Amino acid sequence: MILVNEDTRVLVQGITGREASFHTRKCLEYGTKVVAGVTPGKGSISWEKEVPVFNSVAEAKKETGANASLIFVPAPFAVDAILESADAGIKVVACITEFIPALDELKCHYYLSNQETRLIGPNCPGIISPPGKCKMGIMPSYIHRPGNVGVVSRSGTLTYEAVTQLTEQSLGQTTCVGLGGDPLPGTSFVDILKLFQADPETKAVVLIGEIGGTYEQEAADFIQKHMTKPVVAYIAGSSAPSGKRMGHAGAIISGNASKALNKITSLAAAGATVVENFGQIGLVTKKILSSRI
Amino acid sequence: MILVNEDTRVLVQGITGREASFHTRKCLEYGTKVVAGVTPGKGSISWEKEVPVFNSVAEAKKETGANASLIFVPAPFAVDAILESADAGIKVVACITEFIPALDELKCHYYLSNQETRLIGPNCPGIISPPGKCKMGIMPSYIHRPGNVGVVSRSGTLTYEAVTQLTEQSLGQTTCVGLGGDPLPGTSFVDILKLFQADPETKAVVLIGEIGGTYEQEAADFIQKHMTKPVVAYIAGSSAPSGKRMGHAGAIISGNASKALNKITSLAAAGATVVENFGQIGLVTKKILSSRI
Amino acid sequence: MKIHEYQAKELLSRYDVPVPRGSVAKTAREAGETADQISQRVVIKAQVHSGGRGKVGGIRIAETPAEAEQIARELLGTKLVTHQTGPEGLTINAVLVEEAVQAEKELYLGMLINTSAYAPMVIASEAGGMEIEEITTRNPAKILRQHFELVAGLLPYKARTLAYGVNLPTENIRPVTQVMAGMYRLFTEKDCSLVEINPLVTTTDGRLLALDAKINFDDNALSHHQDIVQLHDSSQEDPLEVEAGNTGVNYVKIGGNVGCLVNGAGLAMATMDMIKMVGGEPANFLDVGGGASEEQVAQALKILLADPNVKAAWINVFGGILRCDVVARAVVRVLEESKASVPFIVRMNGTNLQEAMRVLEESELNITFEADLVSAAEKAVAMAKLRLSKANDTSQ
Amino acid sequence: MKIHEYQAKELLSRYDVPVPRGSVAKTAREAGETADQISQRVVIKAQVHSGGRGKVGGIRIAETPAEAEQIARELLGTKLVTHQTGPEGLTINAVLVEEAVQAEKELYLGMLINTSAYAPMVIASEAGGMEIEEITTRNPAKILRQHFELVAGLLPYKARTLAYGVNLPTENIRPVTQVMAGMYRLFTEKDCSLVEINPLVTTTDGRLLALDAKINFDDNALSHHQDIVQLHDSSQEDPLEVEAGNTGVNYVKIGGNVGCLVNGAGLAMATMDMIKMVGGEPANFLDVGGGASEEQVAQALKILLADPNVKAAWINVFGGILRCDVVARAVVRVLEESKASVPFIVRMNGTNLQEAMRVLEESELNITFEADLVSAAEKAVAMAKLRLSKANDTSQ
Repeated sequence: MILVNEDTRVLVQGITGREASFHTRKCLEYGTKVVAGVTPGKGSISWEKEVPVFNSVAEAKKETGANASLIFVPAPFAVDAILESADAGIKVVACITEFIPALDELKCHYYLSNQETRLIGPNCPGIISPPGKCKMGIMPSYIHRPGNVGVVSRSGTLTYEAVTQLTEQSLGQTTCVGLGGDPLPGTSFVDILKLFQADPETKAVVLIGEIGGTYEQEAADFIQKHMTKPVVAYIAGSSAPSGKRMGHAGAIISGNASKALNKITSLAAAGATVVENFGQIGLVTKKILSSRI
Repeated sequence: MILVNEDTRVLVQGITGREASFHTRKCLEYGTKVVAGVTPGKGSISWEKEVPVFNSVAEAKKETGANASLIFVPAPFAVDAILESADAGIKVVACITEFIPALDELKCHYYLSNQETRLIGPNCPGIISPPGKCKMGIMPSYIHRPGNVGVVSRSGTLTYEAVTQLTEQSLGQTTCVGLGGDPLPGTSFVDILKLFQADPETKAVVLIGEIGGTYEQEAADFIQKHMTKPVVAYIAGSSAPSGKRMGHAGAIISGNASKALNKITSLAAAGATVVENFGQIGLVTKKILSSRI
Repeated sequence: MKIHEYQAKELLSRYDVPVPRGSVAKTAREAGETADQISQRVVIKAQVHSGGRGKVGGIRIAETPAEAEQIARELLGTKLVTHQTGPEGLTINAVLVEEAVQAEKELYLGMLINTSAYAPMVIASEAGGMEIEEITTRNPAKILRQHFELVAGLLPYKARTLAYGVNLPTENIRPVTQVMAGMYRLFTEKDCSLVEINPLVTTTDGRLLALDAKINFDDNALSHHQDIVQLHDSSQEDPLEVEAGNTGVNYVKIGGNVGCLVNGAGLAMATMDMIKMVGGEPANFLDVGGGASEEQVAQALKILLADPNVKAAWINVFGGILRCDVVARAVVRVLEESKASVPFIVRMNGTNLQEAMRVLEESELNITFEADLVSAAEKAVAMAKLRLSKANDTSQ
Repeated sequence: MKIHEYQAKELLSRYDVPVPRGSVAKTAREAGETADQISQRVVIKAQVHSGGRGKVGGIRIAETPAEAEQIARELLGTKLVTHQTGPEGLTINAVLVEEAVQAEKELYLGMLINTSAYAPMVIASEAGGMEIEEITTRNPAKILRQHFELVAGLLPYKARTLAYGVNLPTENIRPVTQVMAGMYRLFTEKDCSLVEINPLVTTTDGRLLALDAKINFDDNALSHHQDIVQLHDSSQEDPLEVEAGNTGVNYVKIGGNVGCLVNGAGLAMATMDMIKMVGGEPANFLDVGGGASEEQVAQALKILLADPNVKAAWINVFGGILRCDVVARAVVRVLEESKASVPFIVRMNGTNLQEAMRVLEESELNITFEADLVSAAEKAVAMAKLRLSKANDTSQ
């Protein structure tokens, strides 16, 4: 497991919102220790008579020992929420919020560059560690099972598909991390690959990339130099035309490096097993793990 | 000697200006290795047929091996000049320019906080190491002589007076550093005290502070915890009224900590010898050094 | 969001970037009058959201006001087809009438965020006038880059470094650094995703002018910039894409004949890839998003079916927050209402799958259900091919 | 640079900080008319560059427009002497006429650069209404601080932390964070050195209002802000200090009787300190700067001598860039022209000392030369005392 586990004590920023409430309930049902909520102006109430709500992260942390934060606040307030958690010393922050302007994300990145906080997202499904019964995100719980495969991805539903395939092959997961679809993600493939490589429970990694940016090339470089564990990769967007944004702000072909083929070539050259047929990603991972035993 | 010595190869930014030309001549006369000048638009000419001029610091560094910069450019361009040198990998920069807005200095400070470059000033007389025949500033040359006293000060002429007194007492100097009179100096007393403490040639330090800010209190804290060498200190502005700016933007009493008495008390408590009569600073330093031999 | 060249120039001009004298005209008469005011040779430039206009007759020179009026008349109301527009082309609703200038040197200047470096970046090249991709391919050494950050901004020395790097004469160094300073202020104040001046020219009479300009804006920041939203011209976009945007779903027309409706951008791309992998051509990218309502899914489906090229449709949904039964109900509703005859393949997984199956089965519509991803793709492609050959048979 | 309260409020108001209804009046009649428009109890506030106005009758309540006019008539044109102005006081050339509000809670809000932390800082306290030094002394626990930096700006959560910290009711949290956001934009856009709202009040009718405000600007940045320079009111400064500013030298009147003229701010302070150390009272701080011309030194000397309190003058110069002979020539010229009778002590060192000595000796003026710092200070003080006692003798 990486980043979150059975000792993770989650606070939910914006807990009193509709979407946040729904997912807080799901996280609790999964077994996550949701210990606090933060909604400025609502400090003193209790969320559904179960989770205490505070006006500030600092207060929430002090009173409940929260050490991770799940953020649902609207885009105009999201960077403030992230930095509030960082300044309060929260070490893992998953920001679900989408539609944050790129310049705001850039400011956020500069601010965090001198801090220890790991930001997952924004515009991501979050992070889940099935062996630790810790879900800090919006992914459907039931598809996951504890196991030895690490999953890292820029896409939400594509991850759910991949996890479903893994679980169907009786391959459980250590941790699944959604990096999010924005062009300036808080956490990169390389950040997560490092952690999976160092995590003794993780035996193989499934990496799901897409067109846009050069994140997968950087991942390839890291895999070549530092990964001893097998990596099974899929890159979405081989059929996407240039210059059109495919949903995610980050998924846009703006040069050769951002094309799927370039990424596939880099990953394959680095020793990753790149799957062309996405429907096979579970099966391929199974075969690779079997051949290693 | 600290920061500059016989291996220092100085470039002068804004060398073609009137004041810069005058002081470049003086620096050369002192023995300083002035190897390059930078004035955008005048790259290709040669300053007084002696020093090659370049359009950029990067070019000047590449062509001449310059490793320190003396800046004379006007206030609106000074921060750009400082950061150009820092980005080019120049490790010591002395900025003589005065009247730089505080917010610009703040931006400069943030930018430099991730870099190795040591900025002396701005609004300062510069730095001189008599044993290394390296003068990078506007101080009168003839008052200095090589020796074992380090001098660090927020004021220009007051330093010249102090150095004159030292020289009259046959006490030469290792290095004299003018921190400048601005409220956000690039280098603090503590930065320089650290270097003097580590410098084997320096046997005693003369510290000249003034009202405003808490730089001298921070120096006192460092002296108490880390200095084994004797420090002779003088604080200017005992007679200054509150709320009035005494010339330097940094020299203004805005609270108890910024008062001379508070600084004097802190330094004395930290073990520095605080001189009340400025006319005695040379004599007192002489006595202290004699008692140590 | 994209804007027209004339709008980009007006914006740049407000940020002290010099542009040629000229004015936008929406009628031929206006164009003639503008040319008369400028009183010299003018350039008539078709205002469409596309590059490559010159090669297809969208940029023309007029020697006299009468000629300017004539050219504008020929252009206005017609469609311009460039290598970027697709075969439908884009309607010319306005032309920019500008003084014709004698360029000496043509530069490229671009500003965008380099996502790999997490920093804004200025790109400069002395090989201006062609597209940046072309410069990159043909002469990568001619491309200079400087990163900057948001505290110190675009430092003047970095601007100068670029100016010297593109071998500008000394008298143009300061003007071009001022152009970059203006671009930087525009970029940060208006949340641009791209500010491009191509070419920036030096003229024989000693001026520096932005001869063509392109500005794109960060869609996520538009809510802070009502003045920019005003510049939006939906006539330059595919009507189905515009409708999709209003509905709150992501739709991009691709051109093939297998339509697809998916939840999630990654899965939507993977769906297109699969169609292609098994030998088909995807008609579109369509992501209804994570939290779509039945109404939104129904609207999205209507948009999908409005594309006449679509010969088969594949619904590919992983039910999470969006429940499978919601999608099923939307499908049934739209098919029953529209009497659409294209074959439907549904592949679903996740939340409320059973209920969705029941809804589809009870509908008695001709819907093929397929659990496996690849099989679903194959069926969709086969059905589209079959329908296409039938249509061809009928038409013969 | 300082500005008046009414100017500060106008500026704050442009940055969305709410202020009481009111208007500045420069005549009694205007004041009455404004009170009439506001049509309720009003406060008449003397506009001088000083705090502590209330304690000395500079802030008064008027129940009727007639009373407002009467109070304004009493104030305008007179001098207000506060604990900050010195015994001369400052002339009241304008009054601010404002609605009288019922304050419930009085807060202190201040923004400045914390030089120790190299960061801008907001200070908040619920002990508003008294000066910050007083709060610091009497109740330091009531002072809250938040630093911020220039990339992210003043983060809303930090503003909220302060708002909760000063125990504001929930409905005032958002308004007060908006006040801080406005202060921040003003602070950074206009290069302020201080933005202070004291008190910021909540009123019985539920409003949040800046009841008094003080804004200082960074003199080094004024060249970028012509709009701010326009607000400068030299009637609020010592005429000699204004003249010194125009001449380009730093002069601050202190109040004693030993004048001094020095080059360098540090040496000028040390000179004052020495005068004090040997039992005298410095009349002024005067730094002619490093590169002064003979003309500037002469002007500075005239300013020094224009202070009637000065009974002896000490010229203390370390010649570097400023050569000693230049100073000597200026001294001789001024003394010969002005026939000033105050005794002069000259202490010089450095560049061209010999030439300076020659100039002074040849002048045949009554100038005392002294090489040692302490001796020079002692002589200056002794001469001032002698002259003072003589003057007293004469007047008796």
